[in-house]
Amino acid sequence: MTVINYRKANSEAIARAMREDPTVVFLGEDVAVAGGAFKSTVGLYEEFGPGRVFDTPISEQAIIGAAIGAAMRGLRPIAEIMFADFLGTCWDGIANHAAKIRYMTDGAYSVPIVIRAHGGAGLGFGAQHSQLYDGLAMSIPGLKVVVPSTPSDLIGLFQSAVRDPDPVLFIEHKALFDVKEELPPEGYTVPLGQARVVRQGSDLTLVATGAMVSVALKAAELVRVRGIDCEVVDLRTLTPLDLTTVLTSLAKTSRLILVEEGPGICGWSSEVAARVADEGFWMLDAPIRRVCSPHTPTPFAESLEALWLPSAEAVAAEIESYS
Amino acid sequence: MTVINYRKANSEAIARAMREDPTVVFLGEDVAVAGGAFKSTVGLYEEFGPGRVFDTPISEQAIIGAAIGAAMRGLRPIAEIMFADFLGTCWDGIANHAAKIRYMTDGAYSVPIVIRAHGGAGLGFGAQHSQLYDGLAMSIPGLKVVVPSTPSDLIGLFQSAVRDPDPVLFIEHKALFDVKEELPPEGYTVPLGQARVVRQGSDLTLVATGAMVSVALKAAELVRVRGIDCEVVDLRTLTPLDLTTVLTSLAKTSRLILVEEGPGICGWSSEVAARVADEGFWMLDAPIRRVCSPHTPTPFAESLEALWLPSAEAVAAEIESYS
Amino acid sequence: TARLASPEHVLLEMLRIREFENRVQSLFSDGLVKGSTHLANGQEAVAVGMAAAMHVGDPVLCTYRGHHHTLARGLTLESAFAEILGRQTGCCGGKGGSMHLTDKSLALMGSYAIIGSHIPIAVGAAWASTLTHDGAVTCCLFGDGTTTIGSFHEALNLAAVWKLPIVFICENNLYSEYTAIHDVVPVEQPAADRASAYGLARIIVDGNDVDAVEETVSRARERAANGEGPSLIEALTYRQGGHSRADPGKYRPQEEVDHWLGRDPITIYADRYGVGPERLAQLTMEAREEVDAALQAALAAPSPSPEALLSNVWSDSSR
Amino acid sequence: TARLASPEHVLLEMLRIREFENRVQSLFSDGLVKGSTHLANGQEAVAVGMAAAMHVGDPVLCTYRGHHHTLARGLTLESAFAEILGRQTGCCGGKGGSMHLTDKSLALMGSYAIIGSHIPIAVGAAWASTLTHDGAVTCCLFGDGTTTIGSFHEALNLAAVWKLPIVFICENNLYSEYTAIHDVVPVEQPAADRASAYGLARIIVDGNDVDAVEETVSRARERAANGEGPSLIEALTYRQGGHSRADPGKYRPQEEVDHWLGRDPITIYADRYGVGPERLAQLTMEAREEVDAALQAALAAPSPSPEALLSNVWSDSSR
Ligand SMILES: Cc1ncc(C[n+]2csc(CCOP(=O)(O)OP(=O)(O)O)c2C)c(N)n1
Ligand SMILES: Cc1ncc(C[n+]2csc(CCOP(=O)(O)OP(=O)(O)O)c2C)c(N)n1
Ligand SMILES: [Mg+2]
Ligand SMILES: [Mg+2]
Repeated sequence: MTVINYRKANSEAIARAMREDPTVVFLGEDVAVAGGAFKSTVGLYEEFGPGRVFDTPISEQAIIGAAIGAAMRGLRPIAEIMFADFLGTCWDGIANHAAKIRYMTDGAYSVPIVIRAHGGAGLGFGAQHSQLYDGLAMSIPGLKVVVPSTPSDLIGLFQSAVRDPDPVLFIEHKALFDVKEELPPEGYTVPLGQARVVRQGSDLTLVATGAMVSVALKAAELVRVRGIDCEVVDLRTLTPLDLTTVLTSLAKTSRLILVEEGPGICGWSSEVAARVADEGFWMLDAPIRRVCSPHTPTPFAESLEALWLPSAEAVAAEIESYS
Repeated sequence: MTVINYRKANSEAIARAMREDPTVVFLGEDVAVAGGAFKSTVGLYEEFGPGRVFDTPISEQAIIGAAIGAAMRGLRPIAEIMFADFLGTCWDGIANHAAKIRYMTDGAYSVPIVIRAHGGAGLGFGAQHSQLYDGLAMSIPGLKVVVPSTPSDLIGLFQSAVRDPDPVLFIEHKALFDVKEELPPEGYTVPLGQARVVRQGSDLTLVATGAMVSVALKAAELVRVRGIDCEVVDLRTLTPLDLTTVLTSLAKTSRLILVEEGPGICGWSSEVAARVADEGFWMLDAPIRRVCSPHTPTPFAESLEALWLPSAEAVAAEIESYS
Repeated sequence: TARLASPEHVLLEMLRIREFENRVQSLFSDGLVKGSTHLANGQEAVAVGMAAAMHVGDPVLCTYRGHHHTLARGLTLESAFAEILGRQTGCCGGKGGSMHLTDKSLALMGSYAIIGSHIPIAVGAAWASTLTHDGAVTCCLFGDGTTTIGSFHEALNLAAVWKLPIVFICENNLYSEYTAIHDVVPVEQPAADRASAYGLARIIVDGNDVDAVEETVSRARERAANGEGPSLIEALTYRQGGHSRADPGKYRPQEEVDHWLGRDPITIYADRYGVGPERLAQLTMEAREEVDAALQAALAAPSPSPEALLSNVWSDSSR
Repeated sequence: TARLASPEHVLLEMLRIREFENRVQSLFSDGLVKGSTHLANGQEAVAVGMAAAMHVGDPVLCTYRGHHHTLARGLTLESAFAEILGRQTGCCGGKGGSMHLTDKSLALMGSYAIIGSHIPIAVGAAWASTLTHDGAVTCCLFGDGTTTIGSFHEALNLAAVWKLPIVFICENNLYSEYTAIHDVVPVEQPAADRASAYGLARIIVDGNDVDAVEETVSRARERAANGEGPSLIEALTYRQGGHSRADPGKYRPQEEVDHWLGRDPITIYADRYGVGPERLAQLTMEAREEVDAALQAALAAPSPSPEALLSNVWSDSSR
């Protein structure tokens, strides 16, 4: 049995994909010789060499473009964008090109790239190094979006992402780097588009992603003493979106609270709420609530950042407010 | 009385803002001497001269950056991004900088810029020249978003946008250029954050923006013969969002259909639906429905683009499906 | 200029492009197509010279002003017309349009309409060759105005640092939309005067001279194939018409227009190889008939099926 | 070097910065602050020389590695410490942090942490001067690795075309994070060898020599003030420590490190003006005491009030 943390799971996930498929190459800033700004790609350059692992200049548009062009010619590039916030510097390549080329060429070309980006708050990095960009990515047709919350999911979902013929944005949460988990036997994968019920419950459904999954679980524990039994769903991928698992849970609980890191406006929680308010309307016994960060940039001060992030206590209070 | 079309309303709106405030300057590609790629800025260079109206190189990042820097020093720049799709090439400047600088400096600096962009489908421009980027913009704290649907609103909202101390993305819909309207007497403005009820009705509420407002009105006419009386709300601005007007209407009708151009996923319609599913839940007699474009890029072929855009018939069918 | 076919064949290629563009213009002015189109009348020599210099299978990426490049590289007149008309038989099934002509079977990796964005993609195509050792050299074409956008800079730097097998061709037609290039760049030659910033040689070629273009591009291709890295070629040419279908191009000084009309690439080439007016007229008729036949076939083709709306967003059917 | 104060004053300024950075390093290693910080040990001369050359009211924009620039321009040690500690009394009320030191009262228009993005903003600041005729000249600082990103290219081109009053200073400290600059640019001098692409002169200065920096920047500022447009200065210097708090900088060859430690800007300056070891030690103590006092004051300051979380997202209260 292997126990591994989320940080090491990054390099392990990439290594497995590169061992399996020789057309997989990896590029990004300081990902090769240095082993990554977060030391999350250590060992890859040593194992796969300069022919498959590439350090680039600080040129996000070129990194994404290079990945797209190589993918259109049969390779399967993995491109790292160090912080998800920097996706803003190469958004055109991702949203206007990678995601649209297949459609615009009616299938002649596809763009099988995986864009890895480190996202999320909680580490005191401030407003320009703490975003997830998950909702923005989810809004783009042609782009798949993965947000793993555990080491084993990270590795399993990553294999599916690399094998997927479409562009995938794979957002790893910086605050989870030290989370440890035992891995299933080698060779497993986790399919895109399947949410995971991480806690069974009958009274209320909590849906979360990334670092908010553990927050939701903590909240579930907090309200358990009050006799409220929550089910917790980890979406794992935002596109494709597994609404079925959410609706199945809702059929049991009739109550839904969505826990999103970041301002929820036009985020995944607004989309899930909107879908449920349509397809799941008759199952609802109460309003759909969202616990999100306030609609502000991420503040730097530790005290403010702690307030900015949804807390288990805030989620618990929300649950009790109408259970 | 002046009757003016939406295209001319563009230059009129800018001219009024520049006449009123000498600190207002205007920059963009081919906006000065040529009068704009859409001829929607004709006459400004002639009236205000090379000291206030500027042609730029093809450098969207520099255009947005220049506007931000000048705004931080007391000017009120209007920056044109020719097609809203190109916002992807300067998204970092808009979302990571213009929108965040005020918060990151705790109010020491503000960024009073207006970014004009021509958005929307229906003209056969294809996948990279037909997007609105409205939902993406709405998700960004610190950025206001305006989507005028008529010439008079365009002019009135634009004055408010230019006077606003915060960055505003002002999305003009290309398909509305030839829409004519009589203007109120000079000097009026339309405040940001106030939706407009464009049609009174008692059975069902339709919410739309931009080019979809007339689609919603047509749909309302189509179902009137069946005795269904729709209220139609034009949001006009997405940030600030006037949910009150939507909820007030819903209190009358108890039924809500949102009509959004573009894939609705994480769009304004998902946010409005999510808010209503929370704050307006007990008013709803039926699921919240959304009529959006399919989750695909905009196809080029006229026949496909017509299918891609929500039509009055599709909205009417949706209305009848559960009225 | 070994790789170039017989003079008459070369002339025919240029005439085919010229006639194609003229027909496209009328399709738009007659309202048969919505949207916009960007013609290359006057720039045919760059396309035909480039097409001859690049080898079969070499990836080529160009822009919305790319009818001439794609046709010169073998895109059939019919599938080009069909695409521009939004028909099912178009090279993109009607989903791309005039600005996005593409044909994978010809390694035409696409025509792109957001300025500069295709240059990094072309760099990726060249990078793939160094990984697969397929011996291909990529060609990436763009305009003079494109030298001021960030993606141009990032792409050239990366291609140079990685010594990638790619030939960049900047078609300097003196304008970006309605703006004269000298109003927006602080150097004389927008591309050539910047080559040194990427450790590249300063290369300028007469873009209205097929032979010169072919020679220059061939040399650049050879360097690339020999692992000597990228080249940046600035081809001096002129857009005989306006920027797009709606633009009469009135902002251009008449002397300038006259000067360049006097340097028409087709006439230059015909004169050089002693192809007289009568013969040229015959060849023009030939080209026109071919173009018209293709147009008729394209016009007869059906629009895309409604199912096409939802197809090929994803490789699988997942939403 | 008229604008420079007495040698001892200049030394004190550099020592103040050096001591400040050393304290910041311990704050992070002692876990008093989360997140990251980027120190400028070894680059003090660029900051002090620049600060002396620019006039009062001249806008200055720098990066996450900007403690030295902001302090040299007058940001108080206490408000800098307080900001880095996330206190209410910080120059950004604790909402910015180590990477974003800003002070409007000093025209310190911000420290930016997304590579290159501040360069177009600086161009806008300079553009404003041409519109308001306020006579100010903007200074924009960035690193060697920043010369490969698109915004650098767009900003320099626009500044040159519009002949804006701005001085660009590239601090070439040989590394971008853990990557040697020569591995990512195809030219010898990342900035200077690119100046010609913007029609600018090739300017290189010893970044560890305060006098040289002050002179060079003064000349550039004068040109700008006279309407002769922008200058791009490459200052050769060295990052004595790692890239950020966690980086020991092991990837740097020892000889290189030794060579540059032997060129410490403070020692160079002290030697030139005959300030001996004892006196230097005294001055260092002076600086250290000043720094420590400021740190104590900053540590005593309160965290931001909870209301600060929601304030200043918007100018009004609209949501
Ligand atoms: C990022 C971006 N900005 C602006 C435009 C609008 N636009 C289309 S063509 C063009 C001019 C390009 O000029 P040039 O590069 O010289 O190419 P040419 O049209 O002359 O072939 C512009 C500004 C665009 N398509 N993309
Ligand atoms: C767009 C973007 N890409 C990557 C990074 C991560 N990053 C932070 S500092 C840095 C190196 C910058 O090197 P240089 O420009 O030489 O400045 P220095 O740190 O040496 O002062 C990188 C890559 C970033 N902040 N922004
Ligand atoms: Mg041109
Ligand atoms: Mg550096």
